[in-house]
Amino acid sequence: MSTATSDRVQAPFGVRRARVTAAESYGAYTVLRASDPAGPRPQAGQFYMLRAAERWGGGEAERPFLPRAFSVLRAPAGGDELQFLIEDVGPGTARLCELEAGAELALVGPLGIGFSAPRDQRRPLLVGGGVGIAPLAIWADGLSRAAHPECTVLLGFRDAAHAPGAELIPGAVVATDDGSAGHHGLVTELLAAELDSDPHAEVYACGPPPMLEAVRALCAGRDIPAQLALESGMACGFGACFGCVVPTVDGYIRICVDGPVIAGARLKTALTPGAGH
Amino acid sequence: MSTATSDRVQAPFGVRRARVTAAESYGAYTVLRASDPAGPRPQAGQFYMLRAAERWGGGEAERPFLPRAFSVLRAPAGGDELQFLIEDVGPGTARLCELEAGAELALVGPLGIGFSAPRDQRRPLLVGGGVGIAPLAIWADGLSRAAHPECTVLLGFRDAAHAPGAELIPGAVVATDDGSAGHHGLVTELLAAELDSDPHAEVYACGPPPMLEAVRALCAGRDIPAQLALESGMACGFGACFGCVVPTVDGYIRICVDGPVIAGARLKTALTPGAGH
Amino acid sequence: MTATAANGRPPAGPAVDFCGIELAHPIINASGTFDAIAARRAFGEELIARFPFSAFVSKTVTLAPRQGNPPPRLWEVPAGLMNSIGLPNKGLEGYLAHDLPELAQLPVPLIVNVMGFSRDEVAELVTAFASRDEVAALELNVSCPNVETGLVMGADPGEVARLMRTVRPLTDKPLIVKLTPNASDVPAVARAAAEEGASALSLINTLRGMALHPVTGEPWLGGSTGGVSGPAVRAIALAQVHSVCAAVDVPVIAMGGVARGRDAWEFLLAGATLVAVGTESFRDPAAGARIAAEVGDLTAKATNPV
Amino acid sequence: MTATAANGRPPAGPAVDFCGIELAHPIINASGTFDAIAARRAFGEELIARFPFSAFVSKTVTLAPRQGNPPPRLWEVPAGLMNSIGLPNKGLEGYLAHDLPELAQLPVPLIVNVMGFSRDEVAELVTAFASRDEVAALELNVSCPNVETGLVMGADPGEVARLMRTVRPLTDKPLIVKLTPNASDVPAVARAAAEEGASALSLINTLRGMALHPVTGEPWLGGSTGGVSGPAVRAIALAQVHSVCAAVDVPVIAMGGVARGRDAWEFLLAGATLVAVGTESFRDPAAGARIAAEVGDLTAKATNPV
Ligand SMILES: Cc1cc2nc3c(=O)[nH]c(=O)nc-3n(C[C@H](O)[C@H](O)[C@H](O)COP(=O)(O)OP(=O)(O)OC[C@H]3O[C@@H](n4cnc5c(N)ncnc54)[C@H](O)[C@@H]3O)c2cc1C
Ligand SMILES: Cc1cc2nc3c(=O)[nH]c(=O)nc-3n(C[C@H](O)[C@H](O)[C@H](O)COP(=O)(O)OP(=O)(O)OC[C@H]3O[C@@H](n4cnc5c(N)ncnc54)[C@H](O)[C@@H]3O)c2cc1C
Ligand SMILES: Cc1cc2nc3c(=O)[nH]c(=O)nc-3n(C[C@H](O)[C@H](O)[C@H](O)COP(=O)(O)O)c2cc1C
Ligand SMILES: Cc1cc2nc3c(=O)[nH]c(=O)nc-3n(C[C@H](O)[C@H](O)[C@H](O)COP(=O)(O)O)c2cc1C
Ligand code: FES
Ligand code: FES
Repeated sequence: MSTATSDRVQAPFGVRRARVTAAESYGAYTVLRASDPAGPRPQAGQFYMLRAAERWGGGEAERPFLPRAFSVLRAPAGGDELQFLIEDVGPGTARLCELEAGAELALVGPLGIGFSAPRDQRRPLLVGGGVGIAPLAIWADGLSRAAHPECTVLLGFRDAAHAPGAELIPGAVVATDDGSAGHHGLVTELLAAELDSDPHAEVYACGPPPMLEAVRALCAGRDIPAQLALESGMACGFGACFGCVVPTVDGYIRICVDGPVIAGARLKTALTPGAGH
Repeated sequence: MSTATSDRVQAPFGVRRARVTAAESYGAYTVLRASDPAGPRPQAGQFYMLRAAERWGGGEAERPFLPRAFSVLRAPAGGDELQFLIEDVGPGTARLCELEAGAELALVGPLGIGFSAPRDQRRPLLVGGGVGIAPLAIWADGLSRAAHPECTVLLGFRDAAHAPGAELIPGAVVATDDGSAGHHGLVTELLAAELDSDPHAEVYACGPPPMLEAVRALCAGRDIPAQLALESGMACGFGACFGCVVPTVDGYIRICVDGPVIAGARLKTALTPGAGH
Repeated sequence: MTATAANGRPPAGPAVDFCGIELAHPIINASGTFDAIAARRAFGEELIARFPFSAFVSKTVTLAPRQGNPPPRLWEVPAGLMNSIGLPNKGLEGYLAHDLPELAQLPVPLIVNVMGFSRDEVAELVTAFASRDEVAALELNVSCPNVETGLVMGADPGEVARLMRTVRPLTDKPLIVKLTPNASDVPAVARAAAEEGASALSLINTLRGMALHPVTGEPWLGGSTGGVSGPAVRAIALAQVHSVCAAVDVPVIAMGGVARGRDAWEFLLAGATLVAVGTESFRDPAAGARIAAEVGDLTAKATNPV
Repeated sequence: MTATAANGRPPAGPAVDFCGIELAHPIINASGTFDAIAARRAFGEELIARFPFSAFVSKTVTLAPRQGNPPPRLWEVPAGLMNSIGLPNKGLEGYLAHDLPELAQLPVPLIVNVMGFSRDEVAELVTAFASRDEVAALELNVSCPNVETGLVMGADPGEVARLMRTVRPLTDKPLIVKLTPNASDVPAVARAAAEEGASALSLINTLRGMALHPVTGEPWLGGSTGGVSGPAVRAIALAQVHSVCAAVDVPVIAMGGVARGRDAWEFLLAGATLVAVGTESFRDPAAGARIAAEVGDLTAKATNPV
């Protein structure tokens, strides 16, 4: 096997425990903070497979059973803290959202390939939808550290109940579908305007499939490089099950090992059946 | 169907919620108190099928799934409180033992046929082993209310870690297998002595199969009536599954509907494979 | 009437016609998972007033009385149950003398489940019930070896066809053939039964399983092997129900792990006419009524509740 | 060596002889549930240093390359998983060119799992690997329909016998026949394979299942139906392994829902020589090492851990 220098921060082999240090609410979202002394610092766009160390199961329809994938929201340098942003959409996220400080996570990670720096001085444009803002928070931190002056962050939410998620990325411009907070409309409208004003940009996006597809199409039409963080149901997160595939111009790829960040140019569409919710 | 007056306190049809009001430790045992406003007052020897209303599952080996049977420890008249004595022996009892005040039980009951009063002025002799002391507590209360002067209670425990269970029945005589508390030896030795001193007794017993079998044999040998509260694995608790049978002189009976209290005379042995632990 | 009584709300969905029998809703019990006589002892008249099923299916009746298997008879599996009950029953005579009169008092139609160890035995059982007005329909449990051929009747299309040719002429009552899931080609067995006059099919019965004693390592169940049921088998049941509904035109009674209205709804979407609840009744004796109400709401909305 | 490396403790139990291949412990992976090449990208050299299995079984290789089924490919069931992956693979040529050289570097013997849609295809695959020293043994995945006969090879003793007569003469390497659980009489298929020279048998493959889309009610899986695995099927697997071990004298590789040393131990008690871990590796990539260590302790004590 090639032992070429790796294209990712690799995960310790096997599942390990991480203690929850805090659980905070941001509108409809929960931020879980956990201490992961045994793990490395992840890259922006990488994810972890998480489950509660206790009582992972016995929820709705006798689930969950498998671990669930979550982008790292933040992982402050120097420390051992991992932060995750979680939206309760089913039995797995419901269980994670009920964890309190002191509870333990069983996790594997960091996994997958994250975001890469903008090419030829392009300005980074970050576009997030709903819980998809998570990987943009840590990426925005990294960009500002790398001193990218005008890093613009555009975030779209369903309504005012979800908009508080924007507090996680200071300076972000907000749009809501119902106009209850920020711009009344789709975040992709804000993106179009930004690209009109200055097209020398590289777009970083994560969110629901319809939003990602709109971003992909928008950028494809203008030949603007877009790095899309995709989602899909996952069983393993490390390439073992072949379950998380999305179609690309060169066939199906497993987004857990060849993604989750994919160049928009490699996709015919970001609308994958069964991806997200 | 016969609508003859019933031989038991009947249960409301279906599963209902009961809120845990307190969880207390007695050595290795946990006493759960719950408020059951929708249920009737049970009889001594009856039992309930219990499960945690939330997260019943996801424990060791992806269990529990089915509800678990528990004798009522006490059900103070006039109120709506039910008390249960629980020993953690596996995933179901482990889950119940971690419940705290405010959590909810999903329960069905009271179920089964309980103890009946001593015949022709016999003195009641209560013999309990381990967690099997539970149905004897409520029965002792009832007997003293019914003014049976010399109601003797003999309790056997593994060791001093379990002996605190005896505090639940004031005035009980204790024996431990390892002599770390009370009489050093088997509770059935105390029973034999009692029967020698005054055989005009009716014996009420609940405990591990070997103890129950010793009690049965002892009483059978001396023609002393014994009411034995049996255990067995159960799936339903109301006669639906035919899973909880024990062999009697007239064939298998379902102890959830024809018991759990059985006349010793009906049994060839109290040692049923798979019963208890 | 049942559904109303069952939950003090309008009947769960429109009445259902099953082989000419009108039922208040599509939820019945799975054979051997609800003893209405014992339940009446435990719950009293409230059971009758709130009877959870739109028809009652009795536990398998055999020609001769059976004690059933020695204990232990139960083993809990992840998200399910494994049993080796061994079909204890009073036998045909005992059933007719003691159980039938009591079950005839239930507020819903009665379906009697029978099993024979040879075609002649099944024929004798069918004949005995053919003349009983208390009995609305018969369910044939064919998940057992034919003592003459050694073949599990329900696993072999030829066996099932021969059985139906023998018993179909013996009664005008609806004959429901209950299929075993432990077969290579369940739709083929279903087709054979339907072609030879089965009025309906029911599936799935339990899947063959085994457990070992935690201490001794010997088989835990008195019957050595047992049958797995509950949510653990639901996806397997749905695949079999789906393929059987596609293979035959007769009505299908679907079962296997139904615990929520959502589960029953999926079986109806797959083409079933009725859905039977088994193991879930052990967790909630009134599960049938709850599920019937939930299915009623789903039918009304025809949208996904989750 | 593996077991030591795998968990920094003495090898889990004594070395095991499997068809003349010496393995450090009895725990291997189930085909298609661990991609050592992808895992090395995710975990780096620590994967090699702590390799969890005593032999590595590769995902099914077919003659022609396959894209696999359209997504979604996964559905979570109670205590288990249902998949319709559809055997994506680079095809024989791609496997020989790209995967085999990398897998040959693993610290454990390599078992290649192959599937053909006709006897000739299987023969071609077996012949291609017969001459490869990197390959210790071949596993034949017969859970697919023979395009000529339409019969699922693994469900029909005759089909399996004919297949073995065709391929057995083509190699001296151990041939492991992987049985499907979706059959009426699994021991009969096992006997047919053993009589025609199968060196070993492995079971169970996944059980056929189905799920519907929560919103649309259409089949959820891109492949329409899928295969159920995980603890939900363990009791079913144990019954089949037990009956197959009783029916044949060749070694058996048992799998199906193994998540704890206790589970593997039960399969060994039932007569298996090796135990394969599949779905549990998705919950813990190093599950194989944990289970091997637990089995080692159980073998040492030969008592029940619970
Ligand atoms: C790389 C990656 C990063 C992610 N990052 C985040 C994040 O930062 N924050 C966050 O909140 N989420 C994130 N997700 C999504 C998250 O993993 C899912 O929301 C989670 O798995 C849902 O699990 P659940 O049990 O709560 O809900 P589920 O019940 O699994 O429902 C989730 C969706 O799966 C489908 N579904 C329903 N039932 C089943 C079933 N039985 N089997 C399979 N699918 C079913 C439906 O489409 C449903 O909408 C990420 C996903 C990926 C792949
Ligand atoms: C009428 C009655 C009254 C009872 N009263 C009380 C009481 O007052 N207090 C109390 O603490 N207990 C009481 N019990 C016993 C109690 O019901 C059991 O301890 C409980 O069901 C154990 O469940 P578990 O999941 O904790 O343990 P389990 O894992 O179920 O283990 C319990 C025993 O079941 C067997 N077993 C192990 N695995 C399985 C499996 N997968 N499936 C089936 N069996 C298995 C073993 O023999 C084990 O020792 C009573 C039982 C009955 C029938
Ligand atoms: C304890 C138990 C006893 C059963 N007895 C019978 C029976 O006597 N006759 C029969 O045809 N099926 C019997 N079954 C099978 C059920 O009718 C049903 O087919 C199976 O349990 C699947 O449904 P479920 O998952 O909802 O339980 C029994 C099932 C259980 C769990
Ligand atoms: C995602 C997934 C992919 C699988 N792919 C294959 C395969 O390519 N070839 C094969 O023979 N079995 C395959 N299987 C079946 C497994 O090898 C194994 O027989 C089955 O999963 C039961 O074991 P388990 O319960 O431990 O997972 C696959 C199973 C899963 C869950
Ligand atoms: S989640 Fe298993 S391969 Fe990607
Ligand atoms: S526990 Fe089901 S019949 Fe007794």
